[in-house]
Amino acid sequence: MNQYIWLIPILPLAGFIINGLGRNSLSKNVIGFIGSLLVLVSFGLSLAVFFQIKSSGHPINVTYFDWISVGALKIPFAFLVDQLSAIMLLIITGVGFLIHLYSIGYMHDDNGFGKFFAYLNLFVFFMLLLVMGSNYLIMFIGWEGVGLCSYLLIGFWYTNPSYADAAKKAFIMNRIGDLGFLLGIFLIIHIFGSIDFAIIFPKAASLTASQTVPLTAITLLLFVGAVGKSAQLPLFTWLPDAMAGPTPVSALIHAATMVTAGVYMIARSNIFYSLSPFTMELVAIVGLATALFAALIALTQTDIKKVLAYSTVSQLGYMFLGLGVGAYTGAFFHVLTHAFFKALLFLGAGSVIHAMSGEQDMRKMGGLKGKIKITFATMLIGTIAISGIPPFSGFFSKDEILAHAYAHSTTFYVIGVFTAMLTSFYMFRMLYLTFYGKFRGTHEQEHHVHESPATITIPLIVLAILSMIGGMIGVPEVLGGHHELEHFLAPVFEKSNAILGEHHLQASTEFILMGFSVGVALVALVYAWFKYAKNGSVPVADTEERPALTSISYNKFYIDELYDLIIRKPLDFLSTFFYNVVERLGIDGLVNGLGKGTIETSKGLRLLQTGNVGFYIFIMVLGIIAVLAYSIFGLTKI
Amino acid sequence: MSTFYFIAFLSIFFSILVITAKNPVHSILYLILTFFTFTVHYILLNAQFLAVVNFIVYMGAILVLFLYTLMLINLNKESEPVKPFMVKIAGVFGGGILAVALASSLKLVATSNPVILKNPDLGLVKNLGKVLFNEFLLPFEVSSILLLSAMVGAVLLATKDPKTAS
Amino acid sequence: MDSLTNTIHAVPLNHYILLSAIIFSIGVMGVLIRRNAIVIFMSVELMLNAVNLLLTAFSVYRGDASGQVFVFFIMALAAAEVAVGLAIIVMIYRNTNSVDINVLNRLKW
Amino acid sequence: MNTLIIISVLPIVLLYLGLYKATKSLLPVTIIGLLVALGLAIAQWNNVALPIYHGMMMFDNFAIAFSGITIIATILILMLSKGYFDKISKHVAEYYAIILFSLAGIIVMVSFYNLVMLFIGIEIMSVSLYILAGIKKSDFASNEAALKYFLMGAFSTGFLLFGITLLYGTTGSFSLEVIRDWVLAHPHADPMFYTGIVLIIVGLCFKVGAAPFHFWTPDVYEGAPTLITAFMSTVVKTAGFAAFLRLFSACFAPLSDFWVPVLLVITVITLFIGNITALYQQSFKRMLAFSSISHAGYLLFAIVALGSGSANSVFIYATAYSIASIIAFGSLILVQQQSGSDNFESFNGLAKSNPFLAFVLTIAMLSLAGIPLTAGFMGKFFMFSGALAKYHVWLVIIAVVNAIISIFYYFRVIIAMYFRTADRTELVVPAYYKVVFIISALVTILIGVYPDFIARFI
Amino acid sequence: MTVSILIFLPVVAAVIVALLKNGIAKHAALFFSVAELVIAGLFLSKFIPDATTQFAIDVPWIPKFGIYFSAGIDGISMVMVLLTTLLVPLIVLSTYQHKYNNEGAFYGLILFMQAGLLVVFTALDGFLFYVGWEAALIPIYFICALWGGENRIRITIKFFIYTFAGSLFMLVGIIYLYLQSPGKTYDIHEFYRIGLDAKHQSLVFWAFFLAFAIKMPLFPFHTWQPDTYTEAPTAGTMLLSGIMLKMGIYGVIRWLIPNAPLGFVHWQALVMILAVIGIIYASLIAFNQKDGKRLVAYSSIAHVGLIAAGIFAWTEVGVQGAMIQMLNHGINVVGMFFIWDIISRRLNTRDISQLGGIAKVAPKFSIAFLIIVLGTVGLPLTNGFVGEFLLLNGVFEYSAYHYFNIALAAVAGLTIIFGAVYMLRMYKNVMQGETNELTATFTDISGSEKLTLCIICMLIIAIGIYPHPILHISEAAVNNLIQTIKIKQY
Repeated sequence: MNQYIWLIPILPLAGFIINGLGRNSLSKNVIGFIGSLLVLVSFGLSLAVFFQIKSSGHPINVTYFDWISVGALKIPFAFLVDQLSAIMLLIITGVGFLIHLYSIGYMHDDNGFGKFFAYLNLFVFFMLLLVMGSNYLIMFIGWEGVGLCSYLLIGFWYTNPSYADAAKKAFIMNRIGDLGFLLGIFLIIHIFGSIDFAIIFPKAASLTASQTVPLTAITLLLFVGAVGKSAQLPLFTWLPDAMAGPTPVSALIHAATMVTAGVYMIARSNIFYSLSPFTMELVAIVGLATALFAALIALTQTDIKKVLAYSTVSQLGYMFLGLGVGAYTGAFFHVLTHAFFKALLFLGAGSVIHAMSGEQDMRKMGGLKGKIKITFATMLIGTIAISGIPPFSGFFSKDEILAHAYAHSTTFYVIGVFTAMLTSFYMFRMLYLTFYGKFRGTHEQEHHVHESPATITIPLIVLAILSMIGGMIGVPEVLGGHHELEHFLAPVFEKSNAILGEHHLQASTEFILMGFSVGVALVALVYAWFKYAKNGSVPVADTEERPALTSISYNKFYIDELYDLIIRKPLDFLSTFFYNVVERLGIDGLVNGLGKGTIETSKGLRLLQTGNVGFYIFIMVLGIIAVLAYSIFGLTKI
Repeated sequence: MSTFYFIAFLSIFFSILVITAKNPVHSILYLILTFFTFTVHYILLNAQFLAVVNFIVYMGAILVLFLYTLMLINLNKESEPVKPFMVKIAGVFGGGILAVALASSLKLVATSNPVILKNPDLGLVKNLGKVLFNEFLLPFEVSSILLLSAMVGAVLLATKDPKTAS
Repeated sequence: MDSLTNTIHAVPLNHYILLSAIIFSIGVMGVLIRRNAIVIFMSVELMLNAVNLLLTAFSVYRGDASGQVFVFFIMALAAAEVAVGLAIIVMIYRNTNSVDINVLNRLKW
Repeated sequence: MNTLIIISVLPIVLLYLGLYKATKSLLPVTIIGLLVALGLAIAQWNNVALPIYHGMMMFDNFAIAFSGITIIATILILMLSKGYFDKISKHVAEYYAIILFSLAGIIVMVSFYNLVMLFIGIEIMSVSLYILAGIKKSDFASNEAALKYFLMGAFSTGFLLFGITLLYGTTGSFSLEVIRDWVLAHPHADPMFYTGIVLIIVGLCFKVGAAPFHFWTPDVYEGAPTLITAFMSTVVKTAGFAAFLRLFSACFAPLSDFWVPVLLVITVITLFIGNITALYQQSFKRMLAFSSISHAGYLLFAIVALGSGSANSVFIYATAYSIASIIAFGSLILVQQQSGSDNFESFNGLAKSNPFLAFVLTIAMLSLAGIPLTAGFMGKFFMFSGALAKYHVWLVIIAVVNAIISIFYYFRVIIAMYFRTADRTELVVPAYYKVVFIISALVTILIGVYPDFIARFI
Repeated sequence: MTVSILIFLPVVAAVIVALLKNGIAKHAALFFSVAELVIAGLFLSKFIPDATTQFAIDVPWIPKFGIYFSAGIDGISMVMVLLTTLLVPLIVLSTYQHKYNNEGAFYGLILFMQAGLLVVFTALDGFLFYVGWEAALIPIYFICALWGGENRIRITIKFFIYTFAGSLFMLVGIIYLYLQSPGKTYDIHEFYRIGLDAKHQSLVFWAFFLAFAIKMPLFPFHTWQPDTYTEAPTAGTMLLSGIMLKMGIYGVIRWLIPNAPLGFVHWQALVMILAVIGIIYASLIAFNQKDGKRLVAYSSIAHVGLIAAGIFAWTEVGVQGAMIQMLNHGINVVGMFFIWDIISRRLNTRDISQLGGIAKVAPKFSIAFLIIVLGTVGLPLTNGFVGEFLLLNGVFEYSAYHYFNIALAAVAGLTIIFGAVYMLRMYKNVMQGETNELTATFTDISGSEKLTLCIICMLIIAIGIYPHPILHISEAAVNNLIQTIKIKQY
């Protein structure tokens, strides 16, 4: 298998090239077929790799060529597939395939069909590169590559300037994180002389306590990268805006895969983090804050995709909370389950939008339950899963994180549970607003509502099943499970766990915690039902006044405006200031002033040439006197 | 000895008159007197040949030429516009300081050896002729070019060109 | 003759130099304060004569004839210069009816 | 020596030719005569040079090289005179004769071995130039130039003579050899000697147009007929520096501690005055006059940093400067004839109407500005090298600043020719001019690319 | 086979091309420049990538002054030669759609400039280096001033005087070194052996630094650059930005630091700070530029600032990064200016605010534009990334003061953010959105434009994916140089 491993990323790349070159000449069917099939083959190969690793327990490490080598710094182009990346491979290619399939139906009427598939394939390629890289730089290639694809796909409908802006924003915010990542890489090179995972992690594990100081810097810098990519506070605002892209993109990139790259990266670097408690704490706090913050915003959103977007941010916050409290497996588990249900929810939302002829505002929906049954059913499953209601997948992963959080700090736990309650509330709010009550859209829309074609519904169904049962691979022991995932990933987190120590909660405590979190989720569910399904209350139109708190939430805490005020405006001001004042008047003014000064001097000096012989001779005489004076006084020195 | 100082005084006196006389013709006349004192100096230094040449060439030829030109262009009046007073002051100061500077840079206040006539025949025509036509033959010949050039030039410039307009 | 030459016996060389320097400076002064080109030219002649005198004095002092020969050349030059100079002045006078050097200020700046 | 004889006799021949109205033959005879003189000079190359005629002159390689370059430059300038003097008056023969007299003086200047010869050489040259400056008798500017030049020249001669006299007074001789021996014997020389040096510096600086004794230069250059200006700014300047260098390297080198500061200051003032003033000139001719002052500043480097390479530096610099100036003045004559003005504007659009003329003039300007691959750069390069070798770092930095300033005004011509447009008809470039331009441009490039062939001379 | 072929072929070609008529000159120029590229390729194929100088020529020029026509190619020069010979044909090709007055002169000047550039990049003699340095300047001055925009006269003379000023100081430095050299020659290796004290090295350092800083241009010596780039004809801008500014960078590597290591150490922190300030400063200014060419000009200052910072860090990683980034920057910036040339030729404007939506009407163009943008912002798997990574790493490794390096690298690293900001802003405003009346008329690229952009894009991606061969060319030479200087320092 090892010698074919390169096929996994190369196949989507081939798809990109074929579809990219043939975007105008090939028929849509062929394009869709090629795009999906290649990812499917990749998925097959990934499965094979997965089972090989599962059976052998050894990671696969293959080196291809020297990519950059300067002096002592040698960066090979090499792949490393271990347990962690094997699962990521499955998620990427698996979910990726489903979304490709979905896109065939969803994008069928779009002019840029070929381009879209090319970009999607390219994205898969970069994402695979990200997880397969055997060193940070290859990871970084993928890291930035997915950023590029995200940029391209968000701005897919670039003729709309605000979409183009959203794409730009996403790219730039990612870049802020990337800089941190890059600096982290430099520091790693500086400390370890290499960036190869296989070399540096063992080295790091063997460091003494006093030598771990730089690790804190490294981990902080890497975390900056993760913050950017995974849309954490304070760099999260791009993700909701990224909903400008077509819905499959939101599902694949901005829910299932790319945004979890940050989690993957930290999980990958777990040894570094375990050795830097300060960073761990920070990661947890940032994650928690993000989870809460995004959830609060999601409460009042009216755009169906925006709700999901903030929910994604919030769930990502959960993952970081998990990482921060040392629940690497839990966090990763959540990545997995989140990929299923969030992709499902997005695709479902896409199906809704499709049905509503492009309408995304929930205030104009309602009562769709009976009209698009499959969509409704799958969405319901997804909602339950994300709300953390057993036995659906979200419950297990979320619970594992919360349990670790409890072991770490009660405050974290309380906030976490509160966030879970909010999650449950806004998710069901979305569900009720969309599918229950009366239809609030126009007649045309109502007339037009129909279930989506099979290419759309099949992925929904598959994902719904996965959302339901996906949690089974990580059933904790208190519930009588084996926690397969934990065992499988154990080699990856072995050393970290040794450093952090195992938190073993008592079974009773765990039961209480589970019960508590499920309880609040149910309370929120019921409250939402009363409010939106039973009473049919609808969020107010944009023109009307909102209560202050609602308004703050609806306007995303004015965070975009804040950034505008404290970053963008000052930079723009500096830009104009530098150009008009420093550059034009200052530096260039000095240069031109020198020239002008010389010319002015010339104007003055030439007046010396009066044309008057008497004056000339007078000056000459003065000169002679000066020279003679020199010979009088200068002589004494000689 | 006192003769020297007397003549020196006269030289200075007349030369000052040369530059201060309002009428250019007077200036020339004073200049003739000044040159005459120089001739006396030469005689005192036993440079007889030079005394004679000075007398003939300068006073006889050059100054007459001046005078002649002056008359020719009818400038024998006090027609010269005077320079502004400040300029004159500046000029006098300039010249004065130059004199002082020259004198002090030459350390003239220090005592020095007297001028003693080592070779009484030095300034005689015979002796000078020998030097001139032996050692200084080449410069003598070459200075003919100078004179020739000056002659051609003077003629060229001073003649009225009938067809200048073209 | 002897009596004449004896008179200079006691004159220090410095005094000759001083005399020349003074007359030279008077010449310079003349150049500076006059506007009549001919008078200026005369002042220049004065300067040349001061040099002549000095050369002669040096020549006598050194007992070397070449100084006096040099004077001879200076006189030749003076003659040539006078010829040319007066020609130029005459030429200018023809054009401007003036020998005032302050009129000559079209070439400037 | 034969050279000097030829050049002295040649004008007399010309005067006779003029007398017999053989005006057509004047130029060819002159040029042939000069070529013969040049040949005779070169024939003496590398002969053992001893002072001749009782130590009056010495035709060493230095003298031959400078005679050669001055003769060549004169030939080139005279070739430009075809048809030029006819427009001034009918006394063409006299003009040629006087130019040649002047050249005879220059030959004396570059080969003198006795202060008497120096003096006579300078005076032959100067007196001839006074005349030449005024040959446009009805032209007021020309008159003014002649009188200014004459008065100031005569005035400065006084100082030169005073200086020579003082040297004579201390050393008892005019011979360079004796003076040098005296200097070597008296390391702490007499104050009189020092004053003599100072006054000689003054006199010579006047002749080469160094500040603050430069005032005559712009006015005279502007007023004099352009061809004469060309002669003055090239041949005469070269000769002045040759004489300057010859005197100082032969006699005063051991006393350099004394006179170098004086010349340093003069050099710096000259550079600044020349360059800065040139910047604002509107007349091309006057600009060239100021530029010649600034070049005098650069040439002074060789004397300030007196050394074994000085002669070489001056030679190359003067050559480069001369040939470039000849092109510049030649073009100016043509443009002046066409447009009647010597302003920069009259060069507008020349590149369109006369690409050839514009091109050679560009080369000349680049050379004057000291851009590499032209002779002017080599000249500057040698000058800078020499100065730096003597640790005059600040002098070189000042020179660099000035070189930068100079770009501006030299490029004004190029800009006018190439980048500004004007309606103009094509200028007729006479064949003689073309030859001169081509030779000059080629030599400029040749020296710029491969200076070794000329650097080997001295 | 010596480097003289490489140097003199363009000279001969320049003369030939200059004499040709309009219409033919263009093709001849392309032919000769491609021939030159082929020769360079031959050299490359015979080149042994070690630290030695190969294909050397060494003949007396002015032996009396120790001046030799001495040139040769080592790893560092090889990269520069490649850069020059590669970009010149590209630039010539990019002008194919233009009609210039007096074409022969135009292309002749380009070829002549190429000769000057090649002299600079291969010279082993200080004098020769200087001559080449100026010989490259004259033609570009004329190119810019003859075929430039409206304000060209004032701008180009400023450019000329400014850069000439810098180089004259360098000349003084070179002569100074010559006078100090034990063997009284201009041989660079002799120069390296002069052991001046720190004070004098500082002087030498500044003499050279001024020239190079102006040429690059480094903040705050850059103000000639945006104006000149804007006013110059696009081919001139490409020559300036693509190749000419590398003269300064190359000069730093070859002439500045090795000749004055102690002076360099003394001023290293300052110049690094200047370089980094320049990055931020220029990037910020680029934010709000309306004129596309001017925007690219400022972006070029920022990029060059990073290259400079990488070199001044004087680590192997930094210098190698600079080597490859010089090539990359050349390719990218030529591409970028070509993009703007295409736009301004079609629409007669470079005002970004008037554009928009071009991607819709010109998809091929938009792809090329995007790839060049990505290369410029240094996305992985494009050429820009390799360079920026190494450069930033080099800056990071520079450790004169504790933590200073991290701060410096972080600030310098802002370039990858700011670069993305202004480049994407430009891309968005030009290409995205709806078309307006003006841009609706835009026709997609074809013919020579397509070919040029295609080559550029392929180079961007190829180098990005597999930069190793290029890094390999200069590796030994750079390593050797750095080792030599380090030994000397400590």
